[in-house]
Amino acid sequence: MKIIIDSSPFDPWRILDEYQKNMPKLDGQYGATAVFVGTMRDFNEGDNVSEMFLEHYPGMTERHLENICQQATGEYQLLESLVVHRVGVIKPNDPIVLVAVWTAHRKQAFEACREIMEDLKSKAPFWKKEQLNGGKDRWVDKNTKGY
Amino acid sequence: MKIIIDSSPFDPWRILDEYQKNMPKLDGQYGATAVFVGTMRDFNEGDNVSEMFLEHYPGMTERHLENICQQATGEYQLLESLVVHRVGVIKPNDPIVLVAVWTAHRKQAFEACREIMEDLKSKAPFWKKEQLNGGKDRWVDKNTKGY
Amino acid sequence: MGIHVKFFASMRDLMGDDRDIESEIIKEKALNTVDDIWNYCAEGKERSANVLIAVNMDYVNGQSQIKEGDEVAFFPPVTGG
Amino acid sequence: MGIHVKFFASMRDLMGDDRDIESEIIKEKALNTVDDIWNYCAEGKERSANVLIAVNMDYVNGQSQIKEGDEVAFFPPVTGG
Repeated sequence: MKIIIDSSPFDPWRILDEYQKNMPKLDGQYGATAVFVGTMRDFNEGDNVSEMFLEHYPGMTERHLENICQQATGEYQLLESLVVHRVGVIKPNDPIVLVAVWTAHRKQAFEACREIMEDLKSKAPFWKKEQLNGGKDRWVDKNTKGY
Repeated sequence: MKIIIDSSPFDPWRILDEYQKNMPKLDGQYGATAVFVGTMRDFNEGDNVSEMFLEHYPGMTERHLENICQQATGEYQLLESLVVHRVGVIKPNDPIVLVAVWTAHRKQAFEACREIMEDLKSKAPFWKKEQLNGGKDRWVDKNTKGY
Repeated sequence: MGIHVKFFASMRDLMGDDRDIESEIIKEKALNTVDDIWNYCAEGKERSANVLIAVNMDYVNGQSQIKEGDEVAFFPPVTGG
Repeated sequence: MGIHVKFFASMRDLMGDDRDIESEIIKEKALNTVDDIWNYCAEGKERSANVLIAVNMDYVNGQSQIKEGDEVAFFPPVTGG
Protein backbone atom coordinates (compact mmCIF):
# COMPACT_ATOMS: atom_id res chain seq x y z
CA MET A 1 0.00 0.00 0.00
CA LYS A 2 1.33 3.40 -0.94
CA ILE A 3 -0.06 6.94 -0.84
CA ILE A 4 1.73 9.73 -2.69
CA ILE A 5 0.80 13.43 -2.56
CA ASP A 6 2.77 15.12 -5.29
CA SER A 7 3.20 18.77 -6.22
CA SER A 8 5.01 17.91 -9.48
CA PRO A 9 3.44 16.40 -12.59
CA PHE A 10 3.43 12.59 -12.58
CA ASP A 11 3.26 9.97 -15.31
CA PRO A 12 0.70 7.34 -14.22
CA TRP A 13 1.97 4.60 -16.55
CA ARG A 14 5.57 4.97 -15.44
CA ILE A 15 4.56 4.96 -11.79
CA LEU A 16 2.53 1.79 -12.33
CA ASP A 17 5.39 0.14 -14.15
CA GLU A 18 7.85 0.95 -11.37
CA TYR A 19 5.49 0.12 -8.54
CA GLN A 20 4.62 -3.25 -10.00
CA LYS A 21 8.26 -4.16 -10.62
CA ASN A 22 8.92 -3.58 -6.92
CA MET A 23 6.33 -5.99 -5.61
CA PRO A 24 7.98 -9.34 -6.38
CA LYS A 25 6.20 -11.02 -3.47
CA LEU A 26 3.06 -10.79 -5.60
CA ASP A 27 4.55 -12.69 -8.54
CA GLY A 28 2.07 -15.26 -9.76
CA GLN A 29 -0.55 -14.16 -7.20
CA TYR A 30 -2.40 -11.32 -8.85
CA GLY A 31 -4.74 -11.99 -11.73
CA ALA A 32 -6.39 -8.58 -11.88
CA THR A 33 -5.28 -4.96 -11.85
CA ALA A 34 -7.83 -2.14 -12.00
CA VAL A 35 -6.65 1.41 -12.54
CA PHE A 36 -8.33 4.79 -12.66
CA VAL A 37 -6.66 8.00 -13.80
CA GLY A 38 -8.33 11.39 -13.47
CA THR A 39 -6.97 14.02 -15.83
CA MET A 40 -7.51 17.77 -15.95
CA ARG A 41 -9.82 18.87 -18.76
CA ASP A 42 -9.71 22.32 -20.29
CA PHE A 43 -13.44 22.93 -19.73
CA ASN A 44 -15.89 22.65 -16.83
CA GLU A 45 -19.52 23.68 -16.49
CA GLY A 46 -19.45 25.44 -19.83
CA ASP A 47 -16.30 27.50 -19.24
CA ASN A 48 -12.77 27.17 -20.53
CA VAL A 49 -10.34 26.47 -17.73
CA SER A 50 -6.72 27.48 -18.26
CA GLU A 51 -5.24 26.29 -14.99
CA MET A 52 -6.21 24.91 -11.61
CA PHE A 53 -4.95 25.17 -8.05
CA LEU A 54 -5.37 22.11 -5.88
CA GLU A 55 -5.30 22.73 -2.14
CA HIS A 56 -5.23 19.97 0.47
CA TYR A 57 -5.13 19.46 4.23
CA PRO A 58 -1.61 18.11 4.82
CA GLY A 59 -1.64 15.23 7.26
CA MET A 60 -5.36 14.60 7.15
CA THR A 61 -5.26 13.85 3.42
CA GLU A 62 -2.63 11.14 3.76
CA ARG A 63 -4.32 9.72 6.82
CA HIS A 64 -7.71 9.61 5.17
CA LEU A 65 -6.39 7.96 1.99
CA GLU A 66 -4.55 5.37 4.07
CA ASN A 67 -7.77 4.59 5.91
CA ILE A 68 -9.67 4.19 2.65
CA CYS A 69 -7.07 1.78 1.26
CA GLN A 70 -6.82 -0.16 4.50
CA GLN A 71 -10.55 -0.64 4.56
CA ALA A 72 -10.69 -1.69 0.90
CA THR A 73 -7.82 -4.11 1.50
CA GLY A 74 -9.91 -5.97 4.05
CA GLU A 75 -13.17 -5.77 2.21
CA TYR A 76 -11.86 -6.78 -1.23
CA GLN A 77 -8.78 -8.88 -0.36
CA LEU A 78 -6.44 -6.45 -2.07
CA LEU A 79 -2.91 -7.72 -2.59
CA GLU A 80 -1.64 -4.20 -3.22
CA SER A 81 -2.97 -0.68 -3.65
CA LEU A 82 -1.56 2.63 -4.80
CA VAL A 83 -2.98 6.16 -4.71
CA VAL A 84 -1.23 9.18 -6.20
CA HIS A 85 -2.75 12.68 -6.06
CA ARG A 86 -1.45 15.97 -7.43
CA VAL A 87 -1.60 19.21 -5.45
CA GLY A 88 -0.61 22.79 -6.33
CA VAL A 89 -0.80 24.33 -9.78
CA ILE A 90 -2.16 21.98 -12.45
CA LYS A 91 -2.48 22.41 -16.21
CA PRO A 92 -4.95 20.85 -18.66
CA ASN A 93 -3.98 17.27 -19.59
CA ASP A 94 -2.05 16.81 -16.33
CA PRO A 95 -3.04 13.65 -14.46
CA ILE A 96 -4.62 14.64 -11.13
CA VAL A 97 -5.25 11.28 -9.50
CA LEU A 98 -4.23 7.66 -9.94
CA VAL A 99 -5.87 4.76 -8.09
CA ALA A 100 -4.63 1.21 -8.70
CA VAL A 101 -5.39 -2.08 -6.99
CA TRP A 102 -4.10 -5.63 -7.44
CA THR A 103 -6.23 -8.68 -6.58
CA ALA A 104 -6.53 -12.38 -7.44
CA HIS A 105 -9.92 -11.91 -9.18
CA ARG A 106 -11.40 -9.19 -11.36
CA LYS A 107 -14.66 -8.56 -9.50
CA GLN A 108 -12.79 -7.38 -6.41
CA ALA A 109 -10.38 -5.25 -8.45
CA PHE A 110 -13.15 -3.38 -10.30
CA GLU A 111 -15.20 -2.79 -7.17
CA ALA A 112 -12.31 -1.76 -4.92
CA CYS A 113 -10.87 0.69 -7.47
CA ARG A 114 -14.21 2.39 -7.92
CA GLU A 115 -14.99 2.49 -4.22
CA ILE A 116 -11.61 4.00 -3.33
CA MET A 117 -12.13 6.60 -6.02
CA GLU A 118 -15.65 7.50 -4.86
CA ASP A 119 -14.51 7.76 -1.26
CA LEU A 120 -11.61 9.97 -2.30
CA LYS A 121 -13.96 12.18 -4.32
CA SER A 122 -16.48 12.56 -1.50
CA LYS A 123 -14.27 12.64 1.62
CA ALA A 124 -10.55 13.19 1.05
CA PRO A 125 -9.73 16.83 1.92
CA PHE A 126 -8.79 18.35 -1.43
CA TRP A 127 -10.21 21.50 -3.00
CA LYS A 128 -9.98 22.79 -6.56
CA LYS A 129 -9.85 26.40 -7.59
CA GLU A 130 -10.25 26.96 -11.33
CA GLN A 131 -8.58 29.76 -13.25
CA LEU A 132 -10.87 30.68 -16.14
CA ASN A 133 -9.82 32.10 -19.48
CA GLY A 134 -9.97 35.84 -18.95
CA GLY A 135 -8.42 35.81 -15.50
CA LYS A 136 -11.31 35.10 -13.14
CA ASP A 137 -11.02 32.26 -10.67
CA ARG A 138 -13.57 30.22 -8.70
CA TRP A 139 -13.66 27.41 -6.17
CA VAL A 140 -15.32 24.27 -7.52
CA ASP A 141 -18.27 23.91 -5.16
CA LYS A 142 -18.85 20.17 -5.30
CA ASN A 143 -17.95 16.94 -7.04
CA THR A 144 -20.52 15.16 -9.17
CA LYS A 145 -21.70 11.76 -7.97
CA GLY A 146 -20.00 8.72 -9.46
CA TYR A 147 -22.70 6.06 -9.03
CA MET B 1 -10.60 2.51 -31.04
CA LYS B 2 -8.00 -0.19 -31.38
CA ILE B 3 -8.00 -3.99 -31.03
CA ILE B 4 -4.72 -5.87 -30.85
CA ILE B 5 -4.35 -9.66 -30.80
CA ASP B 6 -0.76 -10.38 -29.89
CA SER B 7 1.23 -13.60 -29.74
CA SER B 8 4.21 -11.90 -28.05
CA PRO B 9 4.34 -10.64 -24.47
CA PHE B 10 3.14 -7.06 -24.08
CA ASP B 11 3.76 -4.34 -21.50
CA PRO B 12 0.38 -2.76 -20.64
CA TRP B 13 1.83 0.45 -19.19
CA ARG B 14 4.05 1.11 -22.19
CA ILE B 15 1.18 0.42 -24.59
CA LEU B 16 -1.05 2.86 -22.67
CA ASP B 17 1.67 5.48 -22.65
CA GLU B 18 2.18 5.20 -26.40
CA TYR B 19 -1.49 4.97 -27.27
CA GLN B 20 -2.34 8.04 -25.25
CA LYS B 21 0.50 10.09 -26.75
CA ASN B 22 -0.95 9.38 -30.17
CA MET B 23 -4.42 10.71 -29.51
CA PRO B 24 -3.75 14.47 -29.51
CA LYS B 25 -7.29 15.20 -30.68
CA LEU B 26 -8.40 14.23 -27.17
CA ASP B 27 -6.18 16.79 -25.44
CA GLY B 28 -8.15 18.57 -22.76
CA GLN B 29 -11.25 16.45 -23.46
CA TYR B 30 -10.84 13.36 -21.34
CA GLY B 31 -11.16 13.56 -17.58
CA ALA B 32 -11.27 9.84 -16.86
CA THR B 33 -9.33 6.76 -17.89
CA ALA B 34 -10.29 3.32 -16.59
CA VAL B 35 -8.00 0.38 -17.18
CA PHE B 36 -8.15 -3.32 -16.48
CA VAL B 37 -5.22 -5.71 -16.83
CA GLY B 38 -5.64 -9.46 -16.47
CA THR B 39 -2.42 -11.30 -15.62
CA MET B 40 -1.60 -15.00 -15.58
CA ARG B 41 -1.40 -16.45 -12.08
CA ASP B 42 0.63 -19.55 -11.26
CA PHE B 43 -2.32 -21.33 -9.64
CA ASN B 44 -5.93 -22.12 -10.56
CA GLU B 45 -8.57 -24.25 -8.85
CA GLY B 46 -6.05 -25.55 -6.35
CA ASP B 47 -3.38 -26.59 -8.88
CA ASN B 48 -0.06 -25.05 -9.82
CA VAL B 49 -0.04 -23.93 -13.43
CA SER B 50 3.30 -23.70 -15.17
CA GLU B 51 2.18 -22.44 -18.56
CA MET B 52 -0.91 -21.79 -20.59
CA PHE B 53 -1.93 -22.01 -24.23
CA LEU B 54 -4.45 -19.47 -25.46
CA GLU B 55 -6.35 -20.41 -28.59
CA HIS B 56 -8.64 -18.02 -30.47
CA TYR B 57 -10.87 -17.89 -33.52
CA PRO B 58 -8.98 -15.57 -35.88
CA GLY B 59 -11.29 -13.09 -37.54
CA MET B 60 -14.25 -13.65 -35.25
CA THR B 61 -12.26 -12.55 -32.21
CA GLU B 62 -11.29 -9.19 -33.72
CA ARG B 63 -14.76 -8.69 -35.08
CA HIS B 64 -16.42 -9.46 -31.78
CA LEU B 65 -14.10 -7.18 -29.80
CA GLU B 66 -14.70 -4.38 -32.28
CA ASN B 67 -18.44 -4.83 -31.85
CA ILE B 68 -18.14 -4.71 -28.07
CA CYS B 69 -16.11 -1.49 -28.19
CA GLN B 70 -18.39 0.09 -30.76
CA GLN B 71 -21.41 -0.62 -28.63
CA ALA B 72 -19.74 0.70 -25.47
CA THR B 73 -18.66 3.82 -27.36
CA GLY B 74 -22.27 4.68 -28.04
CA GLU B 75 -23.64 3.66 -24.68
CA TYR B 76 -20.98 5.39 -22.55
CA GLN B 77 -19.81 8.22 -24.81
CA LEU B 78 -16.29 6.82 -25.02
CA LEU B 79 -13.71 9.17 -26.49
CA GLU B 80 -11.30 6.30 -27.07
CA SER B 81 -10.95 2.59 -26.30
CA LEU B 82 -8.19 0.03 -26.51
CA VAL B 83 -8.24 -3.75 -26.12
CA VAL B 84 -5.12 -5.94 -26.23
CA HIS B 85 -5.26 -9.71 -25.84
CA ARG B 86 -2.48 -12.29 -25.81
CA VAL B 87 -2.73 -15.58 -27.67
CA GLY B 88 -0.37 -18.56 -27.88
CA VAL B 89 1.96 -19.74 -25.12
CA ILE B 90 1.72 -17.68 -21.93
CA LYS B 91 3.79 -17.81 -18.74
CA PRO B 92 2.84 -16.84 -15.18
CA ASN B 93 3.02 -13.05 -14.62
CA ASP B 94 2.45 -12.35 -18.31
CA PRO B 95 -0.36 -9.87 -18.95
CA ILE B 96 -3.16 -11.64 -20.84
CA VAL B 97 -5.61 -8.82 -21.47
CA LEU B 98 -5.71 -5.04 -21.32
CA VAL B 99 -8.90 -2.99 -21.59
CA ALA B 100 -8.72 0.81 -21.44
CA VAL B 101 -11.31 3.52 -22.06
CA TRP B 102 -11.16 7.31 -22.09
CA THR B 103 -14.21 9.45 -21.24
CA ALA B 104 -15.09 12.94 -20.00
CA HIS B 105 -16.50 11.63 -16.69
CA ARG B 106 -15.54 8.80 -14.36
CA LYS B 107 -18.89 7.02 -14.05
CA GLN B 108 -18.89 6.17 -17.75
CA ALA B 109 -15.23 5.11 -17.68
CA PHE B 110 -15.69 2.67 -14.79
CA GLU B 111 -18.85 1.16 -16.22
CA ALA B 112 -17.64 0.85 -19.80
CA CYS B 113 -14.33 -0.74 -18.81
CA ARG B 114 -16.07 -3.34 -16.69
CA GLU B 115 -18.75 -4.06 -19.25
CA ILE B 116 -16.25 -4.53 -22.08
CA MET B 117 -14.27 -6.88 -19.85
CA GLU B 118 -17.34 -8.93 -18.87
CA ASP B 119 -18.46 -9.19 -22.47
CA LEU B 120 -14.98 -10.27 -23.52
CA LYS B 121 -14.90 -12.90 -20.76
CA SER B 122 -18.31 -14.31 -21.63
CA LYS B 123 -18.43 -14.02 -25.44
CA ALA B 124 -15.10 -13.33 -27.17
CA PRO B 125 -13.87 -16.59 -28.74
CA PHE B 126 -10.74 -17.40 -26.72
CA TRP B 127 -9.95 -20.68 -24.94
CA LYS B 128 -7.33 -21.45 -22.32
CA LYS B 129 -5.52 -24.73 -21.91
CA GLU B 130 -3.50 -24.99 -18.72
CA GLN B 131 -0.27 -26.92 -18.40
CA LEU B 132 -0.06 -28.21 -14.83
CA ASN B 133 3.09 -28.91 -12.87
CA GLY B 134 3.83 -32.55 -13.58
CA GLY B 135 3.02 -32.38 -17.27
CA LYS B 136 -0.77 -32.84 -17.46
CA ASP B 137 -2.82 -30.30 -19.35
CA ARG B 138 -6.52 -29.37 -19.29
CA TRP B 139 -8.92 -27.01 -21.00
CA VAL B 140 -10.37 -24.41 -18.64
CA ASP B 141 -14.07 -25.22 -18.81
CA LYS B 142 -15.56 -21.84 -17.98
CA ASN B 143 -14.88 -18.33 -16.72
CA THR B 144 -16.16 -17.23 -13.32
CA LYS B 145 -18.80 -14.53 -13.26
CA GLY B 146 -17.58 -10.98 -12.73
CA TYR B 147 -20.69 -9.34 -11.26
CA MET C 1 -18.59 -23.75 -52.65
CA GLY C 2 -19.79 -26.12 -49.96
CA ILE C 3 -19.71 -25.40 -46.26
CA HIS C 4 -16.67 -25.00 -44.11
CA VAL C 5 -16.98 -26.41 -40.58
CA LYS C 6 -14.61 -25.46 -37.77
CA PHE C 7 -14.12 -26.87 -34.26
CA PHE C 8 -12.19 -25.11 -31.52
CA ALA C 9 -10.50 -26.10 -28.28
CA SER C 10 -12.07 -29.15 -26.55
CA MET C 11 -14.58 -29.38 -29.40
CA ARG C 12 -11.69 -30.16 -31.77
CA ASP C 13 -10.48 -32.89 -29.40
CA LEU C 14 -13.97 -34.40 -29.66
CA MET C 15 -14.78 -33.80 -33.32
CA GLY C 16 -11.43 -33.71 -35.08
CA ASP C 17 -10.08 -31.13 -37.50
CA ASP C 18 -11.96 -28.63 -39.64
CA ARG C 19 -13.80 -30.08 -42.59
CA ASP C 20 -15.40 -29.05 -45.84
CA ILE C 21 -18.77 -30.44 -46.78
CA GLU C 22 -19.21 -30.47 -50.53
CA SER C 23 -22.20 -29.08 -52.39
CA GLU C 24 -23.30 -32.52 -53.54
CA ILE C 25 -23.44 -33.83 -49.97
CA ILE C 26 -25.35 -30.77 -48.79
CA LYS C 27 -28.02 -31.39 -51.37
CA GLU C 28 -28.07 -35.17 -51.08
CA LYS C 29 -28.36 -35.13 -47.27
CA ALA C 30 -30.60 -32.03 -47.19
CA LEU C 31 -28.38 -30.14 -44.76
CA ASN C 32 -30.41 -26.99 -44.13
CA THR C 33 -29.68 -25.94 -40.55
CA VAL C 34 -26.77 -25.80 -38.15
CA ASP C 35 -28.27 -28.82 -36.37
CA ASP C 36 -28.18 -30.76 -39.65
CA ILE C 37 -24.50 -29.90 -40.05
CA TRP C 38 -23.73 -31.05 -36.53
CA ASN C 39 -25.60 -34.32 -36.98
CA TYR C 40 -23.83 -34.99 -40.23
CA CYS C 41 -20.37 -34.35 -38.72
CA ALA C 42 -20.96 -35.84 -35.27
CA GLU C 43 -21.94 -39.34 -36.33
CA GLY C 44 -24.04 -39.85 -33.25
CA LYS C 45 -21.98 -37.80 -30.77
CA GLU C 46 -24.16 -35.62 -28.52
CA ARG C 47 -23.77 -31.85 -28.53
CA SER C 48 -23.83 -30.60 -24.97
CA ALA C 49 -26.18 -27.70 -24.22
CA ASN C 50 -23.38 -25.21 -23.57
CA VAL C 51 -21.74 -25.57 -27.00
CA LEU C 52 -21.61 -22.23 -28.82
CA ILE C 53 -22.25 -21.86 -32.54
CA ALA C 54 -21.20 -19.18 -35.00
CA VAL C 55 -22.12 -18.85 -38.64
CA ASN C 56 -19.84 -16.55 -40.58
CA MET C 57 -18.46 -15.36 -37.22
CA ASP C 58 -21.81 -14.33 -35.75
CA TYR C 59 -23.43 -16.22 -32.88
CA VAL C 60 -26.50 -18.24 -33.90
CA ASN C 61 -28.52 -21.14 -32.53
CA GLY C 62 -28.96 -24.66 -33.86
CA GLN C 63 -32.12 -23.87 -35.83
CA SER C 64 -30.30 -21.22 -37.85
CA GLN C 65 -30.43 -21.80 -41.61
CA ILE C 66 -27.18 -22.32 -43.47
CA LYS C 67 -26.34 -21.77 -47.11
CA GLU C 68 -23.54 -22.60 -49.52
CA GLY C 69 -20.32 -20.76 -48.70
CA ASP C 70 -21.06 -20.42 -45.00
CA GLU C 71 -18.46 -20.99 -42.32
CA VAL C 72 -19.99 -22.85 -39.38
CA ALA C 73 -18.07 -23.06 -36.08
CA PHE C 74 -18.72 -25.11 -32.95
CA PHE C 75 -16.89 -24.36 -29.73
CA PRO C 76 -17.07 -24.72 -25.94
CA PRO C 77 -17.81 -21.83 -23.54
CA VAL C 78 -15.14 -19.16 -24.03
CA THR C 79 -12.43 -18.70 -21.41
CA GLY C 80 -10.40 -15.67 -22.46
CA GLY C 81 -9.38 -12.59 -20.54
CA MET D 1 -1.78 24.70 24.73
CA GLY D 2 -4.99 26.27 23.52
CA ILE D 3 -6.83 25.20 20.40
CA HIS D 4 -5.63 25.54 16.84
CA VAL D 5 -8.34 26.42 14.31
CA LYS D 6 -7.87 25.94 10.55
CA PHE D 7 -9.93 27.05 7.57
CA PHE D 8 -9.51 25.69 4.06
CA ALA D 9 -10.40 26.80 0.54
CA SER D 10 -13.52 29.03 0.36
CA MET D 11 -13.87 28.79 4.14
CA ARG D 12 -10.55 30.66 4.47
CA ASP D 13 -11.84 33.36 2.13
CA LEU D 14 -14.80 33.73 4.48
CA MET D 15 -13.14 33.32 7.87
CA GLY D 16 -9.55 34.44 7.37
CA ASP D 17 -6.33 32.67 8.29
CA ASP D 18 -5.76 29.93 10.85
CA ARG D 19 -5.90 31.06 14.45
CA ASP D 20 -4.93 29.93 17.92
CA ILE D 21 -7.38 30.33 20.76
CA GLU D 22 -5.56 30.60 24.06
CA SER D 23 -6.36 28.56 27.16
CA GLU D 24 -7.59 31.59 29.07
CA ILE D 25 -10.14 32.44 26.37
CA ILE D 26 -11.32 28.82 26.19
CA LYS D 27 -12.05 28.86 29.93
CA GLU D 28 -13.43 32.38 30.08
CA LYS D 29 -15.83 31.86 27.14
CA ALA D 30 -16.60 28.24 28.09
CA LEU D 31 -15.74 26.88 24.62
CA ASN D 32 -16.65 23.20 24.97
CA THR D 33 -17.83 22.05 21.54
CA VAL D 34 -16.96 22.57 17.90
CA ASP D 35 -20.06 24.77 17.61
CA ASP D 36 -18.71 26.97 20.41
CA ILE D 37 -15.42 27.34 18.54
CA TRP D 38 -17.23 28.30 15.35
CA ASN D 39 -19.40 30.85 17.09
CA TYR D 40 -16.39 32.39 18.78
CA CYS D 41 -14.43 32.70 15.50
CA ALA D 42 -17.32 33.57 13.19
CA GLU D 43 -18.54 36.69 14.95
CA GLY D 44 -22.06 36.19 13.73
CA LYS D 45 -21.31 34.61 10.34
CA GLU D 46 -23.56 31.64 9.56
CA ARG D 47 -22.09 28.19 8.97
CA SER D 48 -23.78 26.63 5.99
CA ALA D 49 -25.10 23.08 6.44
CA ASN D 50 -22.58 21.52 4.08
CA VAL D 51 -19.47 22.73 5.94
CA LEU D 52 -17.30 19.80 7.01
CA ILE D 53 -15.54 19.64 10.36
CA ALA D 54 -12.49 17.67 11.48
CA VAL D 55 -11.00 17.48 14.95
CA ASN D 56 -7.44 16.18 14.98
CA MET D 57 -7.96 15.15 11.35
CA ASP D 58 -11.02 12.99 11.99
CA TYR D 59 -14.47 13.95 10.77
CA VAL D 60 -16.85 15.04 13.58
CA ASN D 61 -20.08 17.02 13.88
CA GLY D 62 -20.73 20.37 15.59
CA GLN D 63 -21.73 18.85 18.94
CA SER D 64 -18.38 17.12 19.25
CA GLN D 65 -16.48 18.02 22.45
CA ILE D 66 -13.11 19.70 22.11
CA LYS D 67 -10.22 19.82 24.53
CA GLU D 68 -6.97 21.73 24.96
CA GLY D 69 -4.43 20.88 22.28
CA ASP D 70 -7.03 19.95 19.65
CA GLU D 71 -6.77 21.01 16.04
CA VAL D 72 -10.19 21.99 14.70
CA ALA D 73 -10.70 22.43 10.95
CA PHE D 74 -13.64 23.84 8.98
CA PHE D 75 -13.88 23.34 5.24
CA PRO D 76 -16.29 23.24 2.31
CA PRO D 77 -17.33 20.03 0.49
CA VAL D 78 -14.21 18.38 -0.91
CA THR D 79 -13.50 18.51 -4.64
CA GLY D 80 -10.43 16.37 -5.22
CA GLY D 81 -9.79 13.58 -7.69
